[in-house]
Amino acid sequence: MLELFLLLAAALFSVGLYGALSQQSIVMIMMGIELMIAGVITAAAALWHFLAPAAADGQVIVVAAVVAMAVEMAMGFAVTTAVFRSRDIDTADAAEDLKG
Amino acid sequence: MTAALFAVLAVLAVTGAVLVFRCASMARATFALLASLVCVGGEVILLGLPYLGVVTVLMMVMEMVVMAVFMVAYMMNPAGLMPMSMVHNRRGALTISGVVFAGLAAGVLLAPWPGRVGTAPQDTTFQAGAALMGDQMLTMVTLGFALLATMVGATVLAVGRGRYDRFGDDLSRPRPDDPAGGGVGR
Amino acid sequence: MSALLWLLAAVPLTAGTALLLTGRRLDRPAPALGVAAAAATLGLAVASAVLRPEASAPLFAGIRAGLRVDGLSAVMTVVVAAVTLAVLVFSAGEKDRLSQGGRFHGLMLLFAGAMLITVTATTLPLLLMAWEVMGAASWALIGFWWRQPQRTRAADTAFLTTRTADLGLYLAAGAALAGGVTALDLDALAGARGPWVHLLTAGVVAAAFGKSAQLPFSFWLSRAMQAPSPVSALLHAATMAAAGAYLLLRLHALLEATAWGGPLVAWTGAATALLLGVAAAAQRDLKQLLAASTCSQIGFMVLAAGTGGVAAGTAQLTAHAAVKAGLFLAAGAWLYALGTKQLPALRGAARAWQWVGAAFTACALALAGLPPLSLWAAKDEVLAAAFAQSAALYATGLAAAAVSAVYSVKALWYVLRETPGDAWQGYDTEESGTRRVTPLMRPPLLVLAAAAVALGVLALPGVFSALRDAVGTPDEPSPSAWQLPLSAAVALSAAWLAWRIQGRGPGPRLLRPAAVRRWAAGWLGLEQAARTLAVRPVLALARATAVFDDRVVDGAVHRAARAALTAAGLARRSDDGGVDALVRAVARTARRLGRAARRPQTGLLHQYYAQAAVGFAVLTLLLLSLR
Amino acid sequence: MADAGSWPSVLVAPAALLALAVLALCSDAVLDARTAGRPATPAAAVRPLLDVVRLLLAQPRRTPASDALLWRIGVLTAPTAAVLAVAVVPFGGHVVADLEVGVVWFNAMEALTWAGLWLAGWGPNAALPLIGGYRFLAQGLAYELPLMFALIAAAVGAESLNVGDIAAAQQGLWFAVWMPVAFAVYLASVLAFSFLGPFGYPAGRDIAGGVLGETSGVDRLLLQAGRWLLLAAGSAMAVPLFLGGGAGPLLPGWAWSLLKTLAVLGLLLWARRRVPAVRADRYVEFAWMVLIPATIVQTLVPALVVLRR
Repeated sequence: MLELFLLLAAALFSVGLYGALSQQSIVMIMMGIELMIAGVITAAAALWHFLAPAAADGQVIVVAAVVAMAVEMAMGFAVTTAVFRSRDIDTADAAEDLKG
Repeated sequence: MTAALFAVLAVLAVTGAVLVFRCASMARATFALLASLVCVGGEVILLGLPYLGVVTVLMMVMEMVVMAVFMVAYMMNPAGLMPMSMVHNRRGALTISGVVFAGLAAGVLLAPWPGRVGTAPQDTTFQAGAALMGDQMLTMVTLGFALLATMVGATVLAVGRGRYDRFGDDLSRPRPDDPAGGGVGR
Repeated sequence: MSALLWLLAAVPLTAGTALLLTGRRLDRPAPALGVAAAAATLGLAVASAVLRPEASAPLFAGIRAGLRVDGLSAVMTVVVAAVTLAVLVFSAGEKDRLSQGGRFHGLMLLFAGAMLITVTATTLPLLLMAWEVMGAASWALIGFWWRQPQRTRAADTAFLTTRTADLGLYLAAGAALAGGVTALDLDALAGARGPWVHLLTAGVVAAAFGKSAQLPFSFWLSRAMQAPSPVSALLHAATMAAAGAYLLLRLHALLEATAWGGPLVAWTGAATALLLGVAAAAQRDLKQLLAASTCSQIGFMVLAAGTGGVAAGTAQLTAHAAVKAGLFLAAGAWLYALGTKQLPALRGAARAWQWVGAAFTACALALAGLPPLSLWAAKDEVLAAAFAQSAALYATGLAAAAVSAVYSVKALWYVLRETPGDAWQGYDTEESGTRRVTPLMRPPLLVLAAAAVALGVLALPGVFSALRDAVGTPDEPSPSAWQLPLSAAVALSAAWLAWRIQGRGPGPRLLRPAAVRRWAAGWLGLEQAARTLAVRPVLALARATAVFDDRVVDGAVHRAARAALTAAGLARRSDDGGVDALVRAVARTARRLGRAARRPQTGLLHQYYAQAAVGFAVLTLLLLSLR
Repeated sequence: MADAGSWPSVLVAPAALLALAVLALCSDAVLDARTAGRPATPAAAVRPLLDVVRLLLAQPRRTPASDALLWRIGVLTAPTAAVLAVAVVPFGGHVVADLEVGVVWFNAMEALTWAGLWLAGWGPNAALPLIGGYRFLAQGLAYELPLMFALIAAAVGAESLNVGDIAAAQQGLWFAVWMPVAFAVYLASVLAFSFLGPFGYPAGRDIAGGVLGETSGVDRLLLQAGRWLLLAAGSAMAVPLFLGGGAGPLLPGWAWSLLKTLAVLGLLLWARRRVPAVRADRYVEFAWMVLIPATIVQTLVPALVVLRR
C-alpha cells in the first residue's frame, strides 16, 4: 500500500512538474507548483501512516507543506500583480530581464 | 473498502491534475486543480489524519476560488474561448517529467521500505497539536513568522501605491487619499 | 761651438716652417726670404765646415741625438747649402709659375734643414727623423701643383717607393738595438753582434738603394720629374738622391764588416750606372734623360762606397751635384721659356738663349766626362777604387762612362742645332711658355757651370790627397797614370761617335734593335716589374685580406648579429607563439567558458525549473550511488 | 454522546433540514404578507412554494457561450453544502456522522458555498452574475475569519472539535451566555453565508439579482433552495455550539434542539427583515478591524477558563 501512495505522490509531482515546465502563464506555473506540493503532502502523509505513526513528524511535514503552499500562492500572486502592474505582461517568457 | 476509496480518489486526483493543463478554460483548469486537491485531502483523511485532510480541503477551496479571481484578472483568455496555446518546450517538459516520474517510481518500488514502527494514537489531531505546541514549537514559530512575512511582503508587492502616494511627498497629509473609501477612524 | 751646429740646423728649419705656416700672406716676399735664409745657411755651413763643431742632446732613454761635422759632413753641408742657395735664386726668377711661393720656399728650406741634419747626424734615430722629413718634403714638392692628378700620383709613387725602402733603416735600428749597439751611434754600428750585423747591413743597404733610386727602385725618379724644375735640380739631382750614397759612404765600415756588403753595393752601383745610362740614352724627354743620368752617376758613387773609395765617392757626389743642378736648371729655364722639354722640340734652344745654352753645354760636356772637366776626374777616382777591387768592376764602370758620354752628346746635339722653322709646333705642349728667361735665372746657372768646370781640379794629385785626408781614408787608391788618359780617350771617342750617328738625319736611333730601344725608353721596365712584382701582389694581398676581413671577420660579426636577430626572432616567436598564445588561449577559453556559463541564464522561468529538476535528479542519483 | 448515525438517519436528516427550510420560507412569506398588509392567511404562507412548480415547468434560458458544466456544478454546490454541513449536527441524541473534527467539517462545507456561488456567477458568461459572484467572495473574505474564530472559541470552550462533545460541555452554562460575541458573530455569519437579509449583497437588486440573475428554471430553484437550506443548517448548528444542544428540563433532547433551532430561525428571519443591507467592503472593514480582534479575545476567554479549570 505504501508504494501505491508514493506512486500516486510521484504521479502528482510529475504532472505538476510537467505543468510548471510547459506552461507560459505565471498563474499556470503556480498551479503546477501547487500540484507538486500536493504530491509532497500525499507522500508525507503516507510515510507518516506507514512508517512512523507514533511520532507526529509526518503531520508536521504536512502542516509545513500546507503552509508552503499557502505562502507560494500568496507570494506568487503578489509578484504576478507587481509584474503585471509594471510590465502589463502575464507570461513568464516576457519577463526575462535576468537573461545572462 | 479503504483500498477502493484510495483507488477512486487516486484516479480522480491524477485525472484532475492532468485536466488542469489540458483545459483551455482557465476556470475549468482551476476547479480541476481544486478537485485534485480535494481528492488529496480525502487521501490524507483516509490515511488517518482527519483534521489535516479537512483543513487541506478547507484551505484549497478558498485558495482555488482566489486563484480563479486572479486567473480571470491576469489571463488573456480566461474562458478559453479563443484557441490559444500558452505552452512552450512541451517536449522538453514531457521528457523531464517523464524521467523524474520514472526515477521516483523506480526509487519507490526498489527502495527497501522498513516496516511500521509503533501505532497511531487514537486522536491524531491531538498528537499533531501536542507536537506542534510541544517539541516542534520551533517549527510552529517559524511557520508563523513565515506566514506573517508573507502577508506583509505580499501586501507590499501587490499594492502599487507607496506611502508617498498616500501621504504626499513629505508625508505631511493628515488623511491618506486612497482610491477606495473606508479605513478606520473616518 | 755647438751652438753654431744647432743654429745651422735651426735656421733653415724655422724659416721653412714659418714660411709654410703663414700660408699665402707671405707669398710675395717668400722668394726674398728664402734666398736670405739659404744665404745665411751657406754662411753657417762654411763656418761649421771650418770650425767642425760637435753637439749632442738627450733624445730617448740612453740614446742621445748627436750632431758632428767631420770631413765628409763638412763637404756635404757646403755642397747642400750652396746648391740650395743657387736653386732658390733660380726659383725666385721663376716665381710667377710657382704662385704659392711661401709654400714652395718653406718646403725647400725645410728639406735643406733635414738634409743638413742627415749629413751631420751621428746617431741613427736623429738620422732617421731627418731622413723621414726629407721623404715627406720630396712628396710635398713633387706634388706641388697638386690640382693636377698625374703630379699627385707621381708624388705618391715616389713617396711609397722611398718609404718602402726606408723601412730598411727601421729594421737596421732594431737589429742594432738587438745587436748590442744600444746608443745607436753610427760609427759603432759595425760592432753589432753576430747575425744582427747582416740584418743591420741589409737594412741600411735597402734604405740607401731606395733613396738613391738604385736599380730595383730607380723608376720613382722618372715619376719624380713631375716636380717643378728647381725641385728636380735640388732634390732629385744634388742632394736627396745622393743621401743614399752619402749613407753608404758614412757606413762603409759596416759594409766591410760583412763579407757580402761591399761587393753587393759595388756591383749594384756598377750595374745601375751602366743600365740606367743606356736608359738615359733612349729617352726623348730632356728631364727623363737627366733623371736616368742621375741614377747612373749615383751608381758610380755607390760603386765607390762599395769599393771603399769614400773620398772618390765624395768627389763624385760634389761634382755631380754641381753638374746635374746646372743641367736641370737649364732644362727648367727652357721649359719656362718654350713650355716643352721634348728634345726634338728644343732644337736650337741653346742658340736662342746663349747664356743658358753656354751653361748647359759646359755642364753637359762635364757630364760626358770629357777632360779636364770635374766629372772626368771624379769618375777616374771612383774607377781607380773599383780597379783596386776587381777588373770587371773597372770595365763595367768604363762602359758606363762611355754611355754617359753618349747621352750627354745626344742632348747637346739636339740643343745646339739651328732652330728649325716648324719648331713652334713643339712649343707649349706641357706648359704655356713665356718665351723669355728672367734675369734672376742666369747667375745660378753660370755659378753652377763654373763649379762644374772648376771641380776638374780634383784630378790633381794634391787636391785629391787633401780630400782623402779630410775624409779620413788616406790610403785610398788614386788613379794611376794610365787610367786618366784611357778614360779620357774612351769618353772622347764615345762622344765623337754619338755626334756622328746623331748627325746622320733626324731621329736615327742609337740603339739598333727596336725592342731594346723600347725597353730602355721605358726605364728598363722597372716600374712595370715593380708593379707586377710588388704592387699587384700587395694589392691582391690587400684585396684578399679585405675580402677575408669582409667575409670572415665581418661575416662572423654579421652572422653573430644575424644569429642574435634570429635568436631574438625565435624568442619573439616563441614568446608570441608560446607564451602569448598560451595567454590568449587561456583568455579565449575563459571567454568561451564564460559564454557557455551564460547560456543556461535564459531568463525563461520554465527553463530554470527544468535545469533545477535535472540538477536535483542528478544530485539524488549521485547521493544514491555514493551511499 | 450522540450515538453514531445509522443508515436511516442519513435520510432523516436532509428531510428534517428541508422541512425546517420550508417552515422558514413560509413564515418568511407570512411576515412579508403581514408587512405588506395582507392577511396572514395560509395561502400567503404557501405562495413561495408555488414558485417551485413554476420554476420546474419553466423553459430554462441559455446565455451564449456559457460554461454549462461549471454553472451546473455551482448551482448544485449550494444545497449539497447545506446538507453535508448538517450531517455533523446532533439532533438531541442523534447525529448523522459523529466526526472527530465536526466543527472543521462544518467550516469546510460552509467554505464550499464560496466555490458554488462563484461558479454560479461565472457559469452564464454574463457580467452581472459574475459581479454577484465576486460580491459573494468579498463578503466571504469578510465573514470567514470571524466565523472561524467563533467556531474555534466554541471548540476551545469544549476542548474538543466534536460537535457532540461541545454540546455536552455546555451542561452547566451555555456558551452563548459567556461567549456572546462568538454567538453574535456566528449568527451574522450564518446570514452571510446564506446571503440573506443584510448580507444579500451578492444577490442584490442593484445588479439584477446578481448570482440569481441569469438562473432560470431548475437552476434558480436549486439556488433558492440552497440559500434557505444553508440558513436552516446554520441555525441548526448554532444550537449544539452555543445553546447546549438537546439539554432541557422536560422535553427530550431532539425536542429541545428543534425548539432552539426554531427560535434561532425566528431570530434570523426577524434580523433579515430589520437590518439594512450592508455593502461587502464596509462589512469587510468592520469584520477585519472589529470582529476579528473581538473574536480573538473572545477565544482567549474560554482558553483561560479551560486552562484554569
